[in-house]
Amino acid sequence: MPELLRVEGLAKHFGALRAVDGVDLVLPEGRRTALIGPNGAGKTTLINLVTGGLPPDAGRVFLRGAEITRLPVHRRVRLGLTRSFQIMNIFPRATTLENLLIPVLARLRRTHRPWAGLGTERAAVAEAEALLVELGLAGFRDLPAAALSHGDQRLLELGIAVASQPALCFLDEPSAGLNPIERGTVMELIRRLSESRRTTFVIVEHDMDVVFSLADWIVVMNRGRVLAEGPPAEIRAHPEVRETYLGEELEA
Amino acid sequence: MSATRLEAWLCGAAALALVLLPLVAGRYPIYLAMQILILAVFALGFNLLFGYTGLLSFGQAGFFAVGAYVCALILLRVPSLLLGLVGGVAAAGVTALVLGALSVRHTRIYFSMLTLAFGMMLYSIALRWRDVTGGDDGLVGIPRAPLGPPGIPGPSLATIERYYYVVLVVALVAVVVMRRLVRSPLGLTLQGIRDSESRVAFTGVPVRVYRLAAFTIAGVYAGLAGALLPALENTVTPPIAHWSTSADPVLATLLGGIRAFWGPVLGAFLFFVIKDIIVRYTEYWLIWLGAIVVVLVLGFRGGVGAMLGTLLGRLTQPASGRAEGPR
Amino acid sequence: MTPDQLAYQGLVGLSLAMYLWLLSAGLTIIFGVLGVLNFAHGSLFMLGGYLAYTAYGLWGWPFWAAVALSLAGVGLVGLVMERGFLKRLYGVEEAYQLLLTFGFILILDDAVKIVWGGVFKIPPIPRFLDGAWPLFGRPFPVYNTFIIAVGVAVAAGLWLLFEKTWWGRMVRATASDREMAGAIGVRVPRVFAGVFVLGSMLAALGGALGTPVRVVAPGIGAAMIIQAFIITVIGGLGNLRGAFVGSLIVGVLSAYGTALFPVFELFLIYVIMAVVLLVRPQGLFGGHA
Amino acid sequence: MRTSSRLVRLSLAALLVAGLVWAAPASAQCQLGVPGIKIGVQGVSSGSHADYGRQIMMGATMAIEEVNAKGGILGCKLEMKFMDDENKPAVGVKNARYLVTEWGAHFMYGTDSSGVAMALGPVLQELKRIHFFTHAATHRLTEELVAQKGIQEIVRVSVPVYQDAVTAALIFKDRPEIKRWATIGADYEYGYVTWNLFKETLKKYRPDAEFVAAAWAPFLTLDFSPHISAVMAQKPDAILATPWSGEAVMLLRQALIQGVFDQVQVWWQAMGGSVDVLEGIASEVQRDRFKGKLWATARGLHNWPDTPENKAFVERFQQRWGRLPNYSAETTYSAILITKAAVEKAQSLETKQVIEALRGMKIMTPAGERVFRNEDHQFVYTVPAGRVVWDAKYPIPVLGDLKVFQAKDYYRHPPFAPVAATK
Repeated sequence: MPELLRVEGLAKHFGALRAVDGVDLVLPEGRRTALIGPNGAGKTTLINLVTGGLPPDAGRVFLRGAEITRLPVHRRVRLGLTRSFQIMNIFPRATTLENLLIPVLARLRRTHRPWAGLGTERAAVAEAEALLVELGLAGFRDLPAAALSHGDQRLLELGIAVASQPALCFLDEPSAGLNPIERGTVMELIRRLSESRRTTFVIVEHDMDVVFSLADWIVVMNRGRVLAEGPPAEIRAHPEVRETYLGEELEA
Repeated sequence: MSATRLEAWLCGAAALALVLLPLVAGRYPIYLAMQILILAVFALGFNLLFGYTGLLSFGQAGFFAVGAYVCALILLRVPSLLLGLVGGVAAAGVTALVLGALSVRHTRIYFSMLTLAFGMMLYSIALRWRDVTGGDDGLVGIPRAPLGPPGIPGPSLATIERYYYVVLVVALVAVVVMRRLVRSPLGLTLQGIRDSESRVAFTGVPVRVYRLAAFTIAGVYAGLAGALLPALENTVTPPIAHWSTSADPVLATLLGGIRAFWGPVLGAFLFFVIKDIIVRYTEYWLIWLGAIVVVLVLGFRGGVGAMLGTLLGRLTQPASGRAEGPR
Repeated sequence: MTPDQLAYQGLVGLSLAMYLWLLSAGLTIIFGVLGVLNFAHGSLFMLGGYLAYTAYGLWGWPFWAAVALSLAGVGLVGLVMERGFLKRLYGVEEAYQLLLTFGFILILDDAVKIVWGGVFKIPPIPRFLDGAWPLFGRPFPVYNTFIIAVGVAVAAGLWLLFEKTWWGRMVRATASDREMAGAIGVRVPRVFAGVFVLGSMLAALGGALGTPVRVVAPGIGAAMIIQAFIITVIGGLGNLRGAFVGSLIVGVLSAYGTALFPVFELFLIYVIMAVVLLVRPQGLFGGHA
Repeated sequence: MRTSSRLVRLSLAALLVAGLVWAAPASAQCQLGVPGIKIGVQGVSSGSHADYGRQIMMGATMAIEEVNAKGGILGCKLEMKFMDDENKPAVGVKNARYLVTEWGAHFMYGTDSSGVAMALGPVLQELKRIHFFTHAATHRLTEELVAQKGIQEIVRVSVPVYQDAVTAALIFKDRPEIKRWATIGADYEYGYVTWNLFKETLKKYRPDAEFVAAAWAPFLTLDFSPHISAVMAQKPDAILATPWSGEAVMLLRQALIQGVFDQVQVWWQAMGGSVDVLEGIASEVQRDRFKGKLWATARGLHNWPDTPENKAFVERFQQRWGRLPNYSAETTYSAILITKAAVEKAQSLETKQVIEALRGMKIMTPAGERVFRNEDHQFVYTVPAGRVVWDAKYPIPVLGDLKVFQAKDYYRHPPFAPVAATK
């Protein structure tokens, strides 16, 4: 599998706290990866560093071999790198369709057009509508996103992320605050999307069952470092991982 | 009848009424109508920035003044309103572009303070650069020059009624353009930025550039409104650059409704009507305006526009009852 | 200008700065704790002036008593503003808080017109503050000296209040983290009210002490508030120490400006404000409130 | 039953009212074919200069009451509307438009600030109405806008800046010990032209005079201390100050406590003779804090000229308002008397005819005989300047030790050589 993302010695300190402390990582294309670790392990910070939300103190980031360490967020997105957020991040006042229209238009480089009415953006609208169907939200096309249920909003956010048709997409706890059933739907959707599209997903998730069923590669972080990585079985067996992290999970 | 149809009818009626106004109304109502139209243009631009992009600027008067002063300086030399308008708008646009590039580095209160500083900077220039701006006494005796470009005078605008139609046409065009703009991909994206900057950034949009675009357009609208002023008042003075002038579009928009496209226009109308009506009964009209502001901020942040919007919604199908959130 | 003259002009600037300090101190405290930028703060300054004028100039109260009355009166107005209105807007976009307080400017400006009329008011100078004493070879007003003293005293007082008293610590806790403060048992609403009243009183003090040498008239509040904004921005929004230094900068600068570069004085002050916002948005003393 | 009877009573009342309304116009036999002559008045009536507007309004009201009591003008009653121009040109222009095009004013009066006047002048041509300026003092209003640009609708009843500038020079040219002059100036038209005209005139008589410092204060200045200390740093012998009304009071207070009156020989306070300033500094004058060094001008004085007209005017004014009249009250009062004379002569309200009727007019007013100068529509009359003194006869200080120059000696005369209107 060709290399998609390469991270070399990435580090970020907040005062004394070493949130991310020299992480090296290689993500090949098409491998569904789960990023796990206890709270404060540095998962979200790592995502921020890679996707451009935060400038790193040290280290370099490459996407398909090209360095993107200092690129602004929107440039990285255009190279095929995007993310979703742990805290719900959608456009509450816009309609469900418009929520997807923004990323689609952005991908088509049409967001700057000041004159044409949205109705005339047929290609974009069609694509967004198709995605709505894929998300199972077609029924709410013209409702303000705020009116959707929490679970549907999660689906919508997922939709916004994939609407930019990224090569690599980080999903930061995509099922946060959902009940088991809703969680199931979200994970199912992720599985479907990753099969129907050429998008490689990296998922931060706490529910181990989900992780082990969904991911074909697992990266374990602790105290800002990569503790271990490998296929689920390997990780399950990994002694350090067991004691520092999985231990209590399994007992629980 | 759908909400949009109804809206279209209302707009048509309003436009027609404005066209016919000079036939029925005296010179003062016409003068007042021009003031309203000018403020409406001013406020429309402001609301693109505040209502649609989420940036509260307290420096718009600066661009309003640039438009007014440059237009006035041109009219005092070249008898061509067209040139004056174009010059004023261009100058305001460039100023907004430059100051905007700096301002959009911040959001929220810091943005407000920064725009306040820039606006007052322009004010202090108007006040102190006497050789050009006339200082505290301003520029006076500005002629209401003929419309046409220099050389080809075109229709005379000596009478206020004629100039009224110039202002009306400009204002209508400005409204139509803004209407299209907010419903375009750009408009949608700006609203996205207002609601979630990070989300928009992660769809691959350079947020700051788009903020700058909104800021510049708002500046152009302010400049356009300002450029219409000299030929109406025959005088341009520093107070129009002062921050308290920046408050006019804020108040108008607040009155009419920040969340509704027609808010600024409606608000401009209300602003002057309230002022003019109250002034007839008491010299203390500010206290009333202030009270209205307090009530609106506490009770009806949607402004009168939202009230009407919901009303429209009731009149028509529920699906169109989405008055909240500019569309 | 000779060194003496420069020093003298600087001293004059210092007295200007102290009025600004009294005005911006309150503004800063309120922003630091409530996160509200009170547009109407200058109008409270004006109201303080009117109340002092009424008690001292019209009813012939002793100057001190008049000042005390104006503090009490304006404090009360502040209480009403915060408890009655502002508190309903916590949690809403700050834009609306700005707009609300802007509404107060309009109301107060007309209210004083209705009560005191449009004509400026100026009571006689209290005898014990009249006259001058030699400084740098020229007579320097006792009054300006007095204002400088008051300003410094207030600065010291506030420092003690926030560093040394229990209430001060409570306020600082609230400023740094509302929820946390509430969690450890601070009555946040009370702190908010108290801080707003304190801030209003500081504004009133400036206005009241100003009346005998500066007129009080409708609109002076709106005229002064922007200077207060400049100062709070230069010093860092919510930063008291910064506000003090900011006042000194603006006051002294405008004094020298008047004497040496009158044309650029005003412009320069706004340039400084903008530059600080761009280069150090947290203010010259930014970081901690 | 009851309701019906109430209906009857109501309708009767309505009829009665209707009858009155219908009868009203018939009762006044106005020979000019209008229900009444509308007098639009503007002045600043808010902020530090607000007393001027009030006094303008008082003067106008009193004149109108008196004229109406004597049957109005050619049987036409006068009615007034007063508006606050806030000293802002834009507001002044807006007011004028409202007064003429909406309210229907036949004549306009007042205006304090030179800035407002210069903005208003050109608009008058479009409005086709005469505006009697009763305070604004820049010479450019009459010299440029009337004499050169030919705007006929401008008429000035009050003394222009000549008095503040030229009389000062004429008085102090004879004080050889006063060489070094400085100004604390109003940072706008009025302040500049006063200072420039003063320098120009004094130089003619006193080549040795030096002008050592100038500090300029815009409207809404609250603290003049830096301006005062800035000019005092240059050790002037005398100071010419042009901030007026409330700002003059502030300025003088702040100059006092900076000990200025121990250092200078003369403080020339333009328009310091207006009653609001005199009231504001009364206690200081009474205690002679100014050491007799404070000189001032006014556009008219309640204690000069010693004529029956002036005495009667001041008396009636005090009865009516319980205050001494300021000159802005006198000039506005006289402007309305002038209007009466002109309209009666023209037998018309037409702007053109009324202006025609003003030509060559000589008329007795409280401030003395005013003569209309055709070239620049400036009424010429004599007002002395003087020293601010305490006179037990009056509740407030007055101008005493009066220096009377005939108007012709301190007015500028056409053709006018331009005076710079910049710093």
